[in-house]
Amino acid sequence: MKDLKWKVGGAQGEGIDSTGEIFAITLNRLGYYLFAYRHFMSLVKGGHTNYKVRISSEPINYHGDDLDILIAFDQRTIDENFYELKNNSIIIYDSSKFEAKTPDENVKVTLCPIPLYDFAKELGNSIMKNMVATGASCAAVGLEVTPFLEVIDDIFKKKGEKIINLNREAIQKGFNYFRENYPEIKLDLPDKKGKEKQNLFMTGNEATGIGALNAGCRFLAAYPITPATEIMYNAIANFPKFGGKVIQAEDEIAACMMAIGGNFAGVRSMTSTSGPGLSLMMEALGLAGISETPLVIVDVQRGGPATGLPTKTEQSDINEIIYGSHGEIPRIVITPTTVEEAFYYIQHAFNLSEKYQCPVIVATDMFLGMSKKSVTDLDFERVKIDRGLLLKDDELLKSGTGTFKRYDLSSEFGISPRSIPGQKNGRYVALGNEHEETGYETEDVEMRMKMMDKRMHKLNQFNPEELGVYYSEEDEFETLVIGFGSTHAQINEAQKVLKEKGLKVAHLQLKILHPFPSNIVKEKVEKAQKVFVIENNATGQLRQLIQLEIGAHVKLSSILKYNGNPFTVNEIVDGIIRKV
Amino acid sequence: MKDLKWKVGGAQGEGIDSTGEIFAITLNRLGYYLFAYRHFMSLVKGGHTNYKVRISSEPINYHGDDLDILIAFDQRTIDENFYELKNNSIIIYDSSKFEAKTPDENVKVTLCPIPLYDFAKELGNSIMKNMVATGASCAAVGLEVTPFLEVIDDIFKKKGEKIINLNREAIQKGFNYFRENYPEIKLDLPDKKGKEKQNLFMTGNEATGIGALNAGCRFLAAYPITPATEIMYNAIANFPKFGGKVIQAEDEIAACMMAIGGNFAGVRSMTSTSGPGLSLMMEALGLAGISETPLVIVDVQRGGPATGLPTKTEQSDINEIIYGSHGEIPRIVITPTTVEEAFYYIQHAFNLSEKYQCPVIVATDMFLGMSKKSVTDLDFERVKIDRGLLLKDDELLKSGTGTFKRYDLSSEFGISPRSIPGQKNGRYVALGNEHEETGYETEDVEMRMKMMDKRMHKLNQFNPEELGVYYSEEDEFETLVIGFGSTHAQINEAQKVLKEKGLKVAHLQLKILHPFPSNIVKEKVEKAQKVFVIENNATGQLRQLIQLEIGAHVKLSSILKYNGNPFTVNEIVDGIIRKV
Amino acid sequence: MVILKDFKVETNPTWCPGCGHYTVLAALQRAAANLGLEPDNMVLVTGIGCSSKISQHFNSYGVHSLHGRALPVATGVKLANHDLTVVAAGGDGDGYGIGVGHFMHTLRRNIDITYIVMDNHIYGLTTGQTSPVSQKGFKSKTSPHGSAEEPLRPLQTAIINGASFVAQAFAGDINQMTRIFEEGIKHRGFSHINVFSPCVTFNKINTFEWFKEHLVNLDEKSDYDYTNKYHALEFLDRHGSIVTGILYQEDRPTYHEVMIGATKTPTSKLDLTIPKEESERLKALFR
Amino acid sequence: MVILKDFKVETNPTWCPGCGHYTVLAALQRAAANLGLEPDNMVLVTGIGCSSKISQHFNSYGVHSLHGRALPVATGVKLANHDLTVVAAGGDGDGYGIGVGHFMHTLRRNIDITYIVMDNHIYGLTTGQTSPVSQKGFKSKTSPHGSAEEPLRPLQTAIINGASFVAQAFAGDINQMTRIFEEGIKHRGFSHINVFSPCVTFNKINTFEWFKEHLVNLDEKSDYDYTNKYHALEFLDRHGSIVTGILYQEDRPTYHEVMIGATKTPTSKLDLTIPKEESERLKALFR
Ligand SMILES: Cc1ncc(C[n+]2csc(CCOP(=O)(O)OP(=O)(O)O)c2C)c(N)n1
Ligand SMILES: Cc1ncc(C[n+]2csc(CCOP(=O)(O)OP(=O)(O)O)c2C)c(N)n1
Ligand code: SF4
Ligand code: SF4
Ligand SMILES: [Mg+2]
Ligand SMILES: [Mg+2]
Repeated sequence: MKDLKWKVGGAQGEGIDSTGEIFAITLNRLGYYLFAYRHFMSLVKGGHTNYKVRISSEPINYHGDDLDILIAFDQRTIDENFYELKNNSIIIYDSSKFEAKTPDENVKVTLCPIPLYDFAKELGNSIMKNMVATGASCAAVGLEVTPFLEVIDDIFKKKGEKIINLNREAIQKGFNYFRENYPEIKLDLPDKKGKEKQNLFMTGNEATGIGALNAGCRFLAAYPITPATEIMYNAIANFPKFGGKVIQAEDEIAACMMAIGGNFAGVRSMTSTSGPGLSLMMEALGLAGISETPLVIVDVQRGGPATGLPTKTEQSDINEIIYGSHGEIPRIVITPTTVEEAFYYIQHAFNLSEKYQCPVIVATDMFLGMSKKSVTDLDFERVKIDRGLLLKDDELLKSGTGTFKRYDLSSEFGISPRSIPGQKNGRYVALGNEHEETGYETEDVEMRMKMMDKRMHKLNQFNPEELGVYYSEEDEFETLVIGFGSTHAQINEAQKVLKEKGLKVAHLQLKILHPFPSNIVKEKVEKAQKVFVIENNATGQLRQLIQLEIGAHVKLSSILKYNGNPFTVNEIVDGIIRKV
Repeated sequence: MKDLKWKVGGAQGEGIDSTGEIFAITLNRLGYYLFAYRHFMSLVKGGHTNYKVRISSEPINYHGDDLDILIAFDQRTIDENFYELKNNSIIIYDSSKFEAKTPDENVKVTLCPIPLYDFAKELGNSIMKNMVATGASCAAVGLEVTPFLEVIDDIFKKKGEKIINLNREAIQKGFNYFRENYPEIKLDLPDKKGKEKQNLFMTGNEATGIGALNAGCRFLAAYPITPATEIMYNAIANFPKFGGKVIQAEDEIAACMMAIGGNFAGVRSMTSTSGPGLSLMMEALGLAGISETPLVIVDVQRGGPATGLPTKTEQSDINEIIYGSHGEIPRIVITPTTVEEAFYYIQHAFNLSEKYQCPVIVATDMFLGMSKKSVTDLDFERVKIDRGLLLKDDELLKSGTGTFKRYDLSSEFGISPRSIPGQKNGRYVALGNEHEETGYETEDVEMRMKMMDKRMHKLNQFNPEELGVYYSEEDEFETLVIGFGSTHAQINEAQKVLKEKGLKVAHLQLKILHPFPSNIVKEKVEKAQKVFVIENNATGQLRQLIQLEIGAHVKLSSILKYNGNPFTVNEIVDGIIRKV
Repeated sequence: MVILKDFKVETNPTWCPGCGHYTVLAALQRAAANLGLEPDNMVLVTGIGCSSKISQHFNSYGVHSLHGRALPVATGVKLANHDLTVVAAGGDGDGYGIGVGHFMHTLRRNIDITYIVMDNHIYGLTTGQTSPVSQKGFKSKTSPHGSAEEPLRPLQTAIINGASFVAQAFAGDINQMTRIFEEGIKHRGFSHINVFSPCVTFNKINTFEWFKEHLVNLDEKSDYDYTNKYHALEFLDRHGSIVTGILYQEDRPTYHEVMIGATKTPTSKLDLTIPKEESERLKALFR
Repeated sequence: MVILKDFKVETNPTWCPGCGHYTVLAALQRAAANLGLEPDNMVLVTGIGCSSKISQHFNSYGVHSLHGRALPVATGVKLANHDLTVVAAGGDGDGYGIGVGHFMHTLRRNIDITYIVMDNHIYGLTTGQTSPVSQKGFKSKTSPHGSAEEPLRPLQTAIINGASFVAQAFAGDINQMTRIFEEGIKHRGFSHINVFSPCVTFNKINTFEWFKEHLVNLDEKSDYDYTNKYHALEFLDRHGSIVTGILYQEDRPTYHEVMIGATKTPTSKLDLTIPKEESERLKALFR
């Protein structure tokens, strides 16, 4: 797989993101497969930010370890990103602002100074330096300028002719300058295998939002929090067209309780948040559990604990997601691994939540949630809406006017058919206290045991493996690498590298953590001589789950990263090689 | 060990509690060892309530499986408690209100009707029926009436002569009636081994409150919740004498944050709650963890999930206590097993919290928190206050006026000395974001790793076994029984029964769950052929911890109870015998 | 025809004999019957407390949720199906203590629900602690020397922050209370009704008698103008807030009519299928 | 002698150039210096938001706590050591959104702290969502068609519920703001100071200019009576709350003077040893 990696960096608030966006959107439209990763800090202006795009001829889920082209608006961008640059890479930098210094002479890097700022000033608006840089990038990768200009037309449609022309001019200026001054420089793009204007370019958060919509979710209650707010924006933009409602709640407790209310009243409802919000939802989670009300929570994990690293990625909420809330409830925990899966798995989440009448938590993370990739297609038909045991009006009518047994103990697998408000003969009280079959509060010891057993055994018939485990299908292997969620792509690439180095490596990626897919994990772990568990956290939460569920303590070894960034392929390769 | 078990039951709001109290206090003063258990429902009036007292010649921590004397104010009391009655036991009941029916003819029970209500009416106040019953109880166990009258004098001192005399008369009436009508009935009390007026009679909650006070805790912020509110009452009654402050917060989030503020400002501060409150504290817990602010939380567990069984006991918050809060923090989780330990361990909790600058959660439960026992003595000198690395004024003065490194990375074991507001040269910001040594917010990847490592490794030097594991000291055994917290007494008694039956049983009781006392658990589990883990919850949270920490999955077997009541000895014995 | 009985359940409430909450329940049942509401079309959402148990004793759909959280649940229910009559209820501890944040935000949104607070100036279910509206100096287990805190003024707070219907009733006057409930339920928008509902077990100060002695009945003041906020505030102030009647009412759009995604059809009744052309349109947003 | 520099830290704030929060910081530093406070005896407690970062930029002890939770932490600090000057600060989202419950309860207790809300009518740090005090119709990423909610009225709410000092300042007038901060800090009891502190990046409506145009300065109204609650409410209403100056002040005991366990000596300075006779007395309570 040939690829090219490009990055633009500068101070927050300088328009770095939109530079990246325009570059990426154009290439996506041309039919390249991209993966774009945004790095930013928890402050609004100033601070270093960058936008990296990896361009490939095949679908990819990771932005790559290294870098071919760096566009630098300041020296800090060079300093902070230099380590990524390959030999024979180039740095395009704003020579009207600074004289670039390269921190390491051993890496062969070509410096391409361009007076970005000055050009922009000439055009009358310093923010245009971004477009000049985009034009230069276009030239550097040997593309024609037209498709970029078309993207400009589209994006700035609403802003009017003047703005469009200014942007077009800036791009052209950068393009021309680069062609003229660095005619010898052209970094080859990989083959273009996708059709033009075919692939979607979207984030995990966007896929989650659209997936929820397709799942029939028509109510989102949420409170703003990085890196989950985008889900809310997406819902605000797209739910109304389908009669769906979105409310900005006063806090996450309210958001979660509203979603419970919505589900109780028969609308598929969800809330989206990140760690701090999740912690605030712990009591509500228990209410959904004991009252057997469906509930979908999306946790876009970020660096913890507390406020932690609000704009960085981590996979460290797993423990709280699985074990949080006092007392004991059934729950399902899903961890999609790609943008596409963010779309499909949120749909499964709604189906499972209504089928098992229990909360389902979808745990993604900032890396998956906010990174953008080229998606070949989304199949809106693949996951059918299955609303579980919702009673029909006539079924309820037939049942007579006696008190409705919402928590009927004789129900198969402990899942009792639900009614929703407005339905005749279906009245009941959903409550957080222990209760009888009718929902009436009880402290009776027998009833308590029966209700606990009913709830806790509901998931016995659910086979988590059906939902989500990726296995690389090696028949023979010595080393097993296990991960969950967004680390999929890097582990996958690492596996290839390790195989090339002659190691017999298999890869197991979990997409569901609770109920735990014990059978397959057990089978593979038993076959392995050594097992590496790869996680973006400090305590090895998945490793602990495996120990708890499978045992095999001595075989397991953790490779952890918890500095806020996603794994590189190299870190995984190195980590494994050092220990096998 | 000879013992006698007595119980009084009736409708909530009828004064059942005070009947039990007066009976128990008198016996405690006489030098008997008691354990008293309160059963009540989550409503204020009506509903069945009872108060059971077990009287023994030795200190005990459990109210016993069966019953010798039942005082019944209604038929429901007989129906709900009959199963406990031994052969040759007696029921004293209010014959002015109902005609007692015994549900099982096979149990030989003597019925002693007494017109309690009519007597009370004669005295002009129906509530006096309780005192009549107390008098009858006194006669039934062959005691003289004088000590009871003395207790009446003490308790009603503030209410005046008239009330005292009324109560005295009522007791005398009950006593005389019983002596006259049932001269042949006398159930023997065990030998009295304690000194008169020596033993304390107190609950786990009271011991927690007094222990906290002795630990130097001078600030409690809490929100009312059964079964933890008593800790707050205790603090309100006793802290002020020592300048300590108590605030009823607006909710549990505020309570926990206030306690963090108090600790930050140099006062040992705590909050007390039960499950629902604990769930609300999850975010705050993380703040204490990352900002390295000491914090003590007491969780008096009750039946979960959500509102669950608010007046029943359970040990089901352990998972949340250990794994709750998003992200990763160091914490210590202590589970005292007796009222005495509730006193001593809360003191260790404060010492550990300041020593390791991390949250310490003390998890008791309603059974331990609200049951009352005769305590031989409390040693106020045993646990010395150790405030950990609190910098002295002159140390800070010497340090110069440069910025204070609150999170000094060079500190031994990662524990950096603390300053408190008001101290010169100690200024810093405690924060929930990742930070540098000075406390200033950072997103630097190196610093992030160092700070995470600092925090997560702080407890490496702490040996949890030193703090709290009970082992029954068998050299040889086949069966190992493991429990934690308040199940101690029943497992202990069960062990004796099992030994009498010829089983080789050892008993390990954990008083700390996190960090996990792996060494001793591993050693004992390895020696055992079969391990039973006894827990008041539905999912076997301790068993899971053992699997995670030790492995040995196949040896482990759970005996669980989650109907809201504490274990009986028999349930444990039976459970084990059925499986070995 | 719906009759009173339709709103009754078989089991008896577990409140203490004489508790004010009984009459609140009865008045709500009467109001619902008088308005001809369908029990199947009503949802009563409560928090946790003695008062909050009312959702178990009232025969409609119900959620007996978490302490302090009735309002967000009620909001969720209403937005999911605005054809439902949604009533939220709970105690003063529940609504003005732990739940006061939700109170503030729900009322300013003008969600079309009726919120009944059964105010006994104490925490009943947890057996008698000071509540956020207990009078200054009030003695309880948590304030043995008398409360040191200024009580909150929920009615005034509601009026000032945009509640469109604010009233107060008294459990000792079931007829007025029933009328107020009817008006509150009929009102389109957030109706805040505080009901003095004495706790006969733990509050020996603010008893039925005490309220009877102190209460001023707005129905007897013919010159009271309930469309004037400042009039209401001043009146409450003058009478130490011990007033019954409709204090303030205003007509303005309710939230589900103006919120993001507002629809005529209740959300719960919408067809969920996404037509092919719509899925293609959605995908096109990302090209 | 303490000078202005003592309240400055070495690192520069990370706010956007021109953000109102800069002047709030400067005014607080000036006020502290003018009052001759010791940086070591001050604690600045904040929540989370751009505004809440002020605790990192002000040279005193500080807690940069959790979103919405500055007030309970500040309460804990003050009760632990009432000799400290405790200032709580944060944004409008922090204080009136997620944190409004704590606001209500802290003010009615009259905890002796100064609470500065840097109100920009928007969520800044999370890059521009509608806040609970955003004007009706305000457009943002979460209300693209304009906010459908009535904004909260925090000043009025504070006045009505027992705050003993209520004022409003404007980041565009550092002198008045400094004076108000000084008065607020000097005031014994809860001081609520709302500061209009424009977010130059995300709020293009409520800009410095906008405020300058609309603001009414109480200092210029010689007949204003700040001891009269209803005067204050009416005045705020008349001017759409866009007023600066001290709106209301009242002298009453602060919480730590009257609470359970009140002491003259700060709690943090108490000797912790329990004498033998006291431990015996404690034990005797249980015999
Ligand atoms: C999170 C949480 N904290 C505390 C409690 C305990 N609790 C139950 S009811 C209640 C107060 C009830 O008072 P109020 O709302 O005034 O109702 P009342 O019983 O007086 O009718 C409290 C504190 C709880 N259930 N959940
Ligand atoms: C529990 C929780 N929810 C959400 C967030 C995300 N968050 C951080 S700051 C903020 C809003 C800040 O707005 P404001 O308080 O008005 O301060 P400003 O940035 O405008 O100064 C939010 C929602 C969080 N940190 N914690
Ligand atoms: S305790 Fe008070 S509020 Fe609760 S039921 Fe009894 S009288 Fe009513
Ligand atoms: S985003 Fe707004 S509030 Fe935040 S620093 Fe920038 S201008 Fe100030
Ligand atoms: Mg109440
Ligand atoms: Mg703001």
